[in-house]
Amino acid sequence: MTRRIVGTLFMLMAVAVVTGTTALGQRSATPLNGGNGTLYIGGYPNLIWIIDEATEKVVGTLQTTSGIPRRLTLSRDLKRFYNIDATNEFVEILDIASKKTLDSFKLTEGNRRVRIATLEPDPEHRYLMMITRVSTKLRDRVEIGPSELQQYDLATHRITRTVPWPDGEERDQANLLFSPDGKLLYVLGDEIVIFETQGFTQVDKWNLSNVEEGLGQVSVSFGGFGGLDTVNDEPGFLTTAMTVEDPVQHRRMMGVARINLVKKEFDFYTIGPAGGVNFVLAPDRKRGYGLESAIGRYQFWTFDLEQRRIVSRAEFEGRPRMSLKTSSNGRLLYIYNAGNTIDLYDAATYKYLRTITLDGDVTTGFYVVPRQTAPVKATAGR
Amino acid sequence: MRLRTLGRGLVGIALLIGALPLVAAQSQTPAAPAPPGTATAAVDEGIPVTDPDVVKACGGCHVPDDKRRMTRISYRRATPENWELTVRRMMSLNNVQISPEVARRVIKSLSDSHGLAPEEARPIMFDAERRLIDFTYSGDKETHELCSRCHSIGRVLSERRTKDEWNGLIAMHRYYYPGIDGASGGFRRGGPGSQANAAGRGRGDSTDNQQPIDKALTHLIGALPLPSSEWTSWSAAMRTPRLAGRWALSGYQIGKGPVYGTVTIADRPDLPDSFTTDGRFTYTKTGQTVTRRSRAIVYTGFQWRGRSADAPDDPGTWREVAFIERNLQEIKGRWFTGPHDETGIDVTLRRVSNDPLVTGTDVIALRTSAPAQRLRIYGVNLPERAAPTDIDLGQGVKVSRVVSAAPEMLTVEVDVAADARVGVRDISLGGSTRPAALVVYSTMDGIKVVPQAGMARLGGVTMPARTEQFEARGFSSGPDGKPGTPDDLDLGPVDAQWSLEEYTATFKDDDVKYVGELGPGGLFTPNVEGPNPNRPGNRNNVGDVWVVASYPPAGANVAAKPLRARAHLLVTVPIYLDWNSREVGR
Amino acid sequence: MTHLKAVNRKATRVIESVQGDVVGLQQPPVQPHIPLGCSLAFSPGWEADSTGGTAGLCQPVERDIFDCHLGCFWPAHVPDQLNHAPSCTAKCAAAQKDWRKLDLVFPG
Amino acid sequence: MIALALREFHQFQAAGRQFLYLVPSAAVFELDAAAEAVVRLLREVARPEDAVVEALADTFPPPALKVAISELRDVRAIGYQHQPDPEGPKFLPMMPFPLSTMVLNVTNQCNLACTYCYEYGEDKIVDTEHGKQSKFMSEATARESVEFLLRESAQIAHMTFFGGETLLNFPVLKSTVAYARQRAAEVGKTVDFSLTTNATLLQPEIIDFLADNEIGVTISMDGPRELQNKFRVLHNGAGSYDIVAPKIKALLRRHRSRPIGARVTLTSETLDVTRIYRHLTEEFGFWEVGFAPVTTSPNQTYAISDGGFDRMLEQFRELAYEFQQHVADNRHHGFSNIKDTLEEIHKGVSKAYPCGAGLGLLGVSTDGDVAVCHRFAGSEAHQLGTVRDGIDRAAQQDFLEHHHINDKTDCHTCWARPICAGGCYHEAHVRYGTTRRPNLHYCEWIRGWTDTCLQVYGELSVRNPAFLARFDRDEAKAEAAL
Repeated sequence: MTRRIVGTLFMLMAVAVVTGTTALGQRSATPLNGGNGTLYIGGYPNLIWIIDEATEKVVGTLQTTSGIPRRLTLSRDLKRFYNIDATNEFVEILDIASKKTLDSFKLTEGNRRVRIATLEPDPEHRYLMMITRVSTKLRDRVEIGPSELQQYDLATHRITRTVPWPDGEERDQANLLFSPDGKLLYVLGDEIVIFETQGFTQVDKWNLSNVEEGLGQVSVSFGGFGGLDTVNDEPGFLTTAMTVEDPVQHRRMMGVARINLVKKEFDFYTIGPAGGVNFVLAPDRKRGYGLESAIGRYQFWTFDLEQRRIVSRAEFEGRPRMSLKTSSNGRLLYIYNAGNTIDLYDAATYKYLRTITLDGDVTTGFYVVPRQTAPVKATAGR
Repeated sequence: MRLRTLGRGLVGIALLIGALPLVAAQSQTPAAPAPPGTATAAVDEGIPVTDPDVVKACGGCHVPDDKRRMTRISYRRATPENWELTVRRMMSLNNVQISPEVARRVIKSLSDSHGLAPEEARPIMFDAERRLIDFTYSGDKETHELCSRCHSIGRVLSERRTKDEWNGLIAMHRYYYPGIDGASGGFRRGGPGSQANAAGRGRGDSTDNQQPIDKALTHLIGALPLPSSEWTSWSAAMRTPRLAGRWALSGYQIGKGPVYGTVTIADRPDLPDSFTTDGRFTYTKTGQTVTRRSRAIVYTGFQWRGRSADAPDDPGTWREVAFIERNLQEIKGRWFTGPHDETGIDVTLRRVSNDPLVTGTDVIALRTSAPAQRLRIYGVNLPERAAPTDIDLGQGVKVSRVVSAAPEMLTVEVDVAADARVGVRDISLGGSTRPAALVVYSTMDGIKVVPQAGMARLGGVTMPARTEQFEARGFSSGPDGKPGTPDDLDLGPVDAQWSLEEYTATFKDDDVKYVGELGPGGLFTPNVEGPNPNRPGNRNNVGDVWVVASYPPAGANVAAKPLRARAHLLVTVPIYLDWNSREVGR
Repeated sequence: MTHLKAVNRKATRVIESVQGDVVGLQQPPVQPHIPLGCSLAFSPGWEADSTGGTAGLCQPVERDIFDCHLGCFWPAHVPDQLNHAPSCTAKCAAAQKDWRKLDLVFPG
Repeated sequence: MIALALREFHQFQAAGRQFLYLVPSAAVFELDAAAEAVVRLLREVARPEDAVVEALADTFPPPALKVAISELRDVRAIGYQHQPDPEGPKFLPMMPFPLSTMVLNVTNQCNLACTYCYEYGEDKIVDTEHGKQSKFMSEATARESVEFLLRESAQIAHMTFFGGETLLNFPVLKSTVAYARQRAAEVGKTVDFSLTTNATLLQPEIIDFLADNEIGVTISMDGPRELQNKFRVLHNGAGSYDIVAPKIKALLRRHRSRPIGARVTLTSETLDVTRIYRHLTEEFGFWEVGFAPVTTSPNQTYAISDGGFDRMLEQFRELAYEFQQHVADNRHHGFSNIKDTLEEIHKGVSKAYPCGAGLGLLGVSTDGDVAVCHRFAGSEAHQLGTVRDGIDRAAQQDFLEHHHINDKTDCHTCWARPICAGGCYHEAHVRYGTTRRPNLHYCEWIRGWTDTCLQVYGELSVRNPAFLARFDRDEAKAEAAL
């Protein structure tokens, strides 16, 4: 499970059409709110809170039967949560609309404990790609197995394939993403390795670290606390922060990269010296927001992705261990992680507005799912 | 990493290891039905286990081979404390049912047959003595940083293992704490392309792509192997030390000054290698006399572990950890108490015959050109009718009058000449000499605060608080007149005024208001734990502050600027686990 | 240096100077000497943060009890849910409110 | 990817292993198989890192190759093509630079008339016959020189008596030694003494004086009788061997307090290094023997021609090999040329100037003029002040400015420059009329000889490293005394 890693970034990918933004001119008397989406966040002891964004009230919960939720993965069609529990052994599939557990399984049996680091459902919910590791408890010792990339068939509840790691380099952790049509699987990292999803043979490898001569070493990071979240971005696209180290002066610079996975295009620009900024794409995809945490100094950033520049940066009264998400209408910034509070800030002025308090501590990532007006393009799965 | 964090006991509650069924161990339900033969081929350097109790208690899973070498156990040597940790884990996580008595016998037996040699144990005595010191393992920087992320490096240095055993230890870590591979432990870098190592990667591809834990493993296999010449020779020489008899005690407790007295050690018939002690010692500063009786067990022939014997004024709270020198003439270590073992006396016991033995003095600094300075000399069998000339303090220092003389203490007045040479002095009386007992100085050039890096833990609501005792000590720059050089002289404790100052780690630091109080005697008592509603962001009362001592030099006029010194104090969060070793020495 | 062996004195000095600045390049900024914290993974640490102070610790620490308890981030400081104390936080859903109900655990 | 190319170094083999002598750092590294393969590959053609790894992937594991490449880059043995490391800046020594050795010309007269002598032959710089210079240094000038030395030196000072024939002015030498010792004690410094002589005047009482006062002695001698008598002749042309031989043996028997070395001048007609060495060490018992080709303009018959240099190099190599075998078995060998170069290699000396002349070493003429070194004593063009008025700092600065290795562009491509740095100023002056030119006439010889020394160094680093470690101890002792 990805442990909270300061300075990572994650992205929202919108499948549905962007919800209508409130008319710009009209200064609504009602207090600024985040839009009409729904907020989901998992916590102690075994539930996922459902919060209505407009009223900021908990309107319901999803109960997990397999213990404390730990790593929540929202399917790309925004219909299901795939949850891994705190022991990393149980997977549970919850249908959001009906709030019911569709399926759950674990691979551990007897003294052979199988821990699942991360998983990604295929768009048709037929199977899961998982990174697992077996630890066996023998009579007087334990044996730790290698980390493996495995395909788990949801119908037969069996591991159907183990995919050898690209160029033999074992990875404990990687962000997995299917292409919108489900024909390709991307293993994201500084090198994006691409598998076709029939025989899972490696069809391509796209080394991002030398994208352009003279640019030098590029490193991009995907997914943050709680897994890769691409709700706000176009399908097949990833907008993420990157750092670059030029080969001549070895200076490290920060920039924004828009990656077209399907056409393997890497459109990027640098905007300043490298810093620990945790980048988030706004739903309108014209803006991005950043959160920089240093000891005793916390800053909000706003990026203008069209003019390719930083709109503003300002310090605010933050605290250690914060993570950032934008509201579905892009007007609010949510600060969550560690504890039972979600703080709301005005995205334009960075002013603190109010706090949503939950009655249990948060243990998973946080999803802001905009209201889905248009029917979902991908066919609904089982 | 740097510190031997310690101190996790809960006062007074001798909570045994859960309500252990007193049923003698019979059928351990082995955790896994794997047949005995599957243990990896035993490397022939294992140490056989000959004690039937151990074989009975542990043989269920650790199957002995034809040379009586039990899997895992025979390929490891460790300190008593580490053996206790392992036995406790076997009982808590591998559902082994043995009675406390059996557990203690197993720990004792394995510490004797699979322990560390004196030379191997001496550098890490601080670990067992629960000392809060600034220790950096110089053997390998990366191993130090990796292992001391969670516990002190002392625990690692208390181990000697074969290659397979080190591997087994690391596998245990990764089995029970899966997060240790990732960000929480940093054992592995997660392979290419994952964030874990993107953040840590320097320029371009990290040329050295060995996992951190593998590098540490290679070091440990090389630096701390199972076979060692020290152990081979010590295991031959080891036997129950003959300690019965009278011992002279001298010690020092920070904040309360020197202690002197005597201790009688007697054999304890009911348990092998065990002793009882009956002692009396006096704090020279206050004259307070303490009587103490304790029970102790000696592990591996030189590791003294004692506990006070539940006397009415001392309900079994003081513990004794000491190192018995091979000549059985001297035992040095630390007696300590307190929820975090923070209150301690550095103790030295010296064997007494019937000749006089000088152990030390109350005041350790004598000023030049100062007549009739009162000095008390402590020891045993001191001559009743000592003449001033019998006491020799070296050039320029003359005993002018013997005020009183008793077998355990002499009170004298000393004249120090103006031209007495500045430096460390020995004291001789009746054929016994105590080297470096005193210091002759001309001026006190400054003061120092000890410890230089203190730590206190919030507590008092549910979690035990950890106080920190500071002390201001005078110093003279010594003959070369330059401070901070080897010839500086420590002039002993001085009564300074104490205050706290903000250690401004960030611009809006306000820790001083919340962390706690620093008493007039230099004792810091931390505030309570838990979120503090009237502190911004519900912060706990944590913080780091300067502890400042200021002391007007003796005899200086009021206007003169006082001597000042400071030390760093970290007031941090409580610790929710008590790793105190409760069985060793019982 | 594993493939090159310094033979004369200048070679040793070259390695020292190289390791000096290469190390500077590769490693994160040299960590300050922290005498006290013995648990210093830096996001944040337990006794002390990466600078040796408390400014970087969770605010308050109770906010993070669950992460340390569940993810075994500080297995030597907080009872871990996987092995030693599965129900240590049973009576403490929101640590910032119910921290008084957390108890000291004696591992093993 | 950017191609990797070789940087500047000299590769050599010794004791079956591969070594690199890096320039200009003067660091010596031993390569393992992987690193050596990388260097061999890049020597053929520059290629990017991946290409190197792929080319060698069948013999070495890729991670090892990557580490080897990175380490080679770190020590600047290889680097990115077209991205040379910047030229080292021209640092002039910090002023005032302490004087460590003063060479005192106590006389410019000589009782021999060696035909190849640079002081009297055609190449002489100063006409000492008819010049205004006094023939013998006076007691007063000698004392002023001592004061000058003690003023300009650091804790330890060396005083070398030179001539003409030094012992012709023995009375001044004797009194100067006593005076210098007493004055040095007063100012809390230590001074030690040495002299060079042709041994003709070594009477017993002089030998006793030299032994009792621990004065280092260097004897100028060319070897067995017929070689010695070829050039080292009296004014009437008679050979000097039979005069000096018994005196040298007497000296060597009596004077035990300091090692005594012989200094041989090699000419085209006396080029027989091993035989000379054998004769001087076994027949006489010299502790050390140093050889130097005669300093002369090319048109002299006795000058060593180009072919001569090759023969000389061959003979030097032979004696060097003998030195190596002796030292490998921990036995003393007196070939001093190689010992001095080994010391410089071991310390990794990277010189900006070929020798200490004009910096740590100065020559003083018979009437107290201070010169760049004793070979220029008395020459106006090379004067750097007088013992009375002290060093002319401007002249010294100018001298150092124009003789720095950075200005000798011919040397910039030569891998031996850290040790040679252009060679002896006097040789250059005699050959090219100016001290600023590098001695291009013996570059091949210098490179050949340095390569030999490096091989011996490599061999000894494997077979007797303790011998090399002694250079560290000597230096530590010297530093400790400062």
